Amino acid sequence: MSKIYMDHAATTYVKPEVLEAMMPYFSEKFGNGSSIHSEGREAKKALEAARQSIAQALGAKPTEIYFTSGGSESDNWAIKGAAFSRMDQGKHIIISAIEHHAVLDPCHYLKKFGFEITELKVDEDGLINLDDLKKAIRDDTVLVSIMTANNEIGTIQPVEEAAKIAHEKGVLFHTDAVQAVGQIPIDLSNSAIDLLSISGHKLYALNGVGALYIKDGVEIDNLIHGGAQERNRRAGTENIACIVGLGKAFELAKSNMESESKRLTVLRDKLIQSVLAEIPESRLNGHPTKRLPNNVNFSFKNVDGEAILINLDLMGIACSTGSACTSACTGPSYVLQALGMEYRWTNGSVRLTLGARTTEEDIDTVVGALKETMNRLRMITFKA
Amino acid sequence: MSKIYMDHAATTYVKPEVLEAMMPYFSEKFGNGSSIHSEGREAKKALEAARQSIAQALGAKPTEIYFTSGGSESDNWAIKGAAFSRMDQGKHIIISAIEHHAVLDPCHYLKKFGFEITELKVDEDGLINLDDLKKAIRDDTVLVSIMTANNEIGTIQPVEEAAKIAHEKGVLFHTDAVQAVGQIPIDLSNSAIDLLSISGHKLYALNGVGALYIKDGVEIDNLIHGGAQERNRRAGTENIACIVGLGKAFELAKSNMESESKRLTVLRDKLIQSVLAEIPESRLNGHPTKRLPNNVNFSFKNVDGEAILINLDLMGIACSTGSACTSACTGPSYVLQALGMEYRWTNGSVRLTLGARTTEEDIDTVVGALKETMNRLRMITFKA
Amino acid sequence: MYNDVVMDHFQHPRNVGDMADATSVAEVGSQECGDTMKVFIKIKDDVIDDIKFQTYGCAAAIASSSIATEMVKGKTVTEAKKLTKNDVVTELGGLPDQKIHCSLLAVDGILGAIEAYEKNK
Amino acid sequence: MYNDVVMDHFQHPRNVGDMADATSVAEVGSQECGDTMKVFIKIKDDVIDDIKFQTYGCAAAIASSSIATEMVKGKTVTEAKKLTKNDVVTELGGLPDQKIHCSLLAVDGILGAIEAYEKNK
Ligand SMILES: Cc1ncc(COP(=O)(O)O)c(C=O)c1O
Ligand SMILES: Cc1ncc(COP(=O)(O)O)c(C=O)c1O
Repeated sequence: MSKIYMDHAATTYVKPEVLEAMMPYFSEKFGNGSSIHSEGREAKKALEAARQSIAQALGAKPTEIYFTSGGSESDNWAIKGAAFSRMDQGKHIIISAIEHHAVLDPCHYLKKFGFEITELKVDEDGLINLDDLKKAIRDDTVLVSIMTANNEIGTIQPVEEAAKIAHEKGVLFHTDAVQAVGQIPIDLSNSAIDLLSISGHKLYALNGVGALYIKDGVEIDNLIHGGAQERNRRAGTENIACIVGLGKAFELAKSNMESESKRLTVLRDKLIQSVLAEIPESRLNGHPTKRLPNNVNFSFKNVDGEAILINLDLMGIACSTGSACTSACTGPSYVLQALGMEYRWTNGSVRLTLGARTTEEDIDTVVGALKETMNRLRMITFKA
Repeated sequence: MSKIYMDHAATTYVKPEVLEAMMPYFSEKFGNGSSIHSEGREAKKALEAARQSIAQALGAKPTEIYFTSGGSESDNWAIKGAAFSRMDQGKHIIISAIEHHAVLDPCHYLKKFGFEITELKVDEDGLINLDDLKKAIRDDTVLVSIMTANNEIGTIQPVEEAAKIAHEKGVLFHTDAVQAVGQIPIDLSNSAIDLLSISGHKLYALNGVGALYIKDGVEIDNLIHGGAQERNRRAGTENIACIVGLGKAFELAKSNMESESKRLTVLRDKLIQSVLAEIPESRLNGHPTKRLPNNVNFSFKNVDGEAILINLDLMGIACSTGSACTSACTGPSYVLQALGMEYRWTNGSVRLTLGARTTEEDIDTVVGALKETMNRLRMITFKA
Repeated sequence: MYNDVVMDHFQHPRNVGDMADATSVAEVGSQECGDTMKVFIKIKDDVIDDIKFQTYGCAAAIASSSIATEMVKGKTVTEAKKLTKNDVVTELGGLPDQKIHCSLLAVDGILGAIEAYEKNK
Repeated sequence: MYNDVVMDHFQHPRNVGDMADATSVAEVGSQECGDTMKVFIKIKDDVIDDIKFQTYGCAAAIASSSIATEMVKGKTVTEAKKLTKNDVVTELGGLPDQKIHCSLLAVDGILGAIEAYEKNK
């Protein structure tokens, strides 16, 4: 049975071109980027070339790109770094209610240091309201953080407008772009965004590498103090192989983003339309058009998400669910709950995220598998 | 010209066996360890197997090993996590004067939050004095952090005794074992050490992966908040390939530590004795016997470290210097200064760190190259 | 994640369905989880002659429902009333820690139906 | 890190040594760096007829010393006194940013020797 991987939002495989670019840096060109001997200088050169590729893909300057260990570190650095650097000016932070845990949790941690957090509500499609943001900004607000696109439901937020509102009030603006980078165009050359988080393993580079964009002139506290790497802002011997891979992944993403995002949007919409037409009591979660080209998120009434997932896995389809019964019974995902749906809908959610190898045939197979699964499970279920 | 790499303390190459173990996790078994589909479960299994290998090599329990992005993150997590978790109890931290920047800098950052730092002096061999430690502990001391072995001069500290002293006073004990792990035996099964930092790229695994040992029952604040990875203590999708590599590196280190450390000690001592005998005005920095098997650090009077380094590089030998004129003229390394030497000695230092591929022939070549270099440079120099 | 017994009962649950001539019926739900179950039993001479269930819930809840109904079918009411969560988990060959509590639903459902029968007797 | 000109002057410094019959001698040191230099000059008819140096310092300091002594050799004292750090860096084809200041040592040394000569004239 050949497998269909539809969980690219969780993690992507490493593209062959990316791995090929990384290979020389494991055992041959393995120098420490801070050393002055020739091995070290070669490592340094590769590092700066990768920084250049990433900056170019984002319309940023190379001096604005700082390498990290991934999206979670970037988010933590941005949030805590901004907060701690400005705690004399105020202790209020605004985020959306559907931020990733890597933004939510550092914010809640900051309460220990006296910070207050305002969570903006979202509408039934997952969009924030810009008027709410305007009203929420206070004199002591030091940071606004709104994600570019949501990891569960794929909804794309009006971050540029939100950043402008924050800037008008002199407040820093961060966006978690982990899911958006490589999928939708991001141009920071004329942007009000101060801080932007990136993770490698969502765009076909390896896990454990990411970056934080920090606009030139924006000062935030370091998160990882120590060595002078990353112009004294992020200590730790650089992960050259993975960084080179990240650079390559950005180059690939930039060069084929237009065609690939069109291709994925067609497949995505076919999957959405087929399922909504062919499976009763199904609905799409997230915005119908303002959504990532690769993201599909369904709810099926009266069926448990985990049960769906296991059935699909047995049929060779890997995807994920927003119902949280996997770790402990804490109920369905806070993101789906924020959309205002009932339990019997939120708990029956399935996220299918497409990728570079997804074909039209895969879509047909998945639609068939979903139909079969819902039929099976709805025979067993105690309907509400 | 074949190159001789003598900078293993800066970073090691990735051993072929390690790379081989990593390979399947780039593009095939690339699942997210938190996913419940079969790809995710396979990733999770590999992760736990690596944790098991590392725990076993250190005499720890698998539940005491937490993966991080490297030594710097582990140090920052240990220091800030311990400090912030105990700031109600006190705000005093004790470290040695020759800690790595990844320990020094987070400590100094904590001053912003009201913490006080005591730096213990070291003797001319780089050893701390345990009586000094006893005297330095106050009622409001919350953490003692002493490195297992120094990265520049290789001196091995009496950390177990230091940990016992800290424990007697109810104070947490952290050790930065980044340079020691894989080189000298570490047994945590009966140890007073609460927290211990590990970095992959010092023992033939890749850059950008490391671990923090946290003794069962020891609570510290998280550094990277977010997803539930690492039992809710370190967020971020796990870097499976690199972690698998780290596990393999520990297995290799454990299986050949005895023979390899003997082999390196012989080569190390040959290098030391030859240079001291054959090059005038040379001295060994660090303790003559309580030192890492792979570490040699010389000072040559009246010669500048950077100048030596460049000469050696041209002769195909990669090593490093503790004179800091590489980035800005801030003078020689604080570690060498802490040993109480004059400028004309501290500034002429060279660190040569041996590794798995170092041969006796390499040692002879290096001795010859050092002689030639000192002759050349001492002809130019304005002697003090 | 789940063992073969659990997977078998999840994929091929026994005793699923409803029953027109049930002696008694119970509906139970776990507040904690949102999982719910409806149980139909037919009792003849104080023996559980037939049993059917419908369960809304995760794989563990469905598998527990299936095996628990098998365990009590053909037993006397007195015997069936001794059913515990542990019996169900043991019969399944174990459940992941965080899923143990899901087996409670089936026990509650079966005991609920028996209780309803005894009340109306 | 360093260009070919710098490397050449570092590896093969010109005018290294001392001079028994120097017209004047200067010793200078950069407080900042700990680098030090000793310069010997022989002056004939107000022209720098010969020059020698000894430098303790990094590659940039040694290369600057070498090229700067070449630059002033054969020049009149008046011309030589116009030597600046920028001239030296330019002649070297550039230095890494953090090394620019190292070229100051050579300029200070040469100007120091000239000053000593003029004082004693
Ligand atoms: C003693 C010591 N601590 C910490 C570190 C930092 O480790 P990493 O480069 O993995 O962040 C190093 C190495 O650079 C080290 O030698
Ligand atoms: C929106 C979002 N932010 C942050 C993260 C965290 O990224 P990482 O797994 O690289 O730490 C993720 C992915 O898990 C994400 O989807």
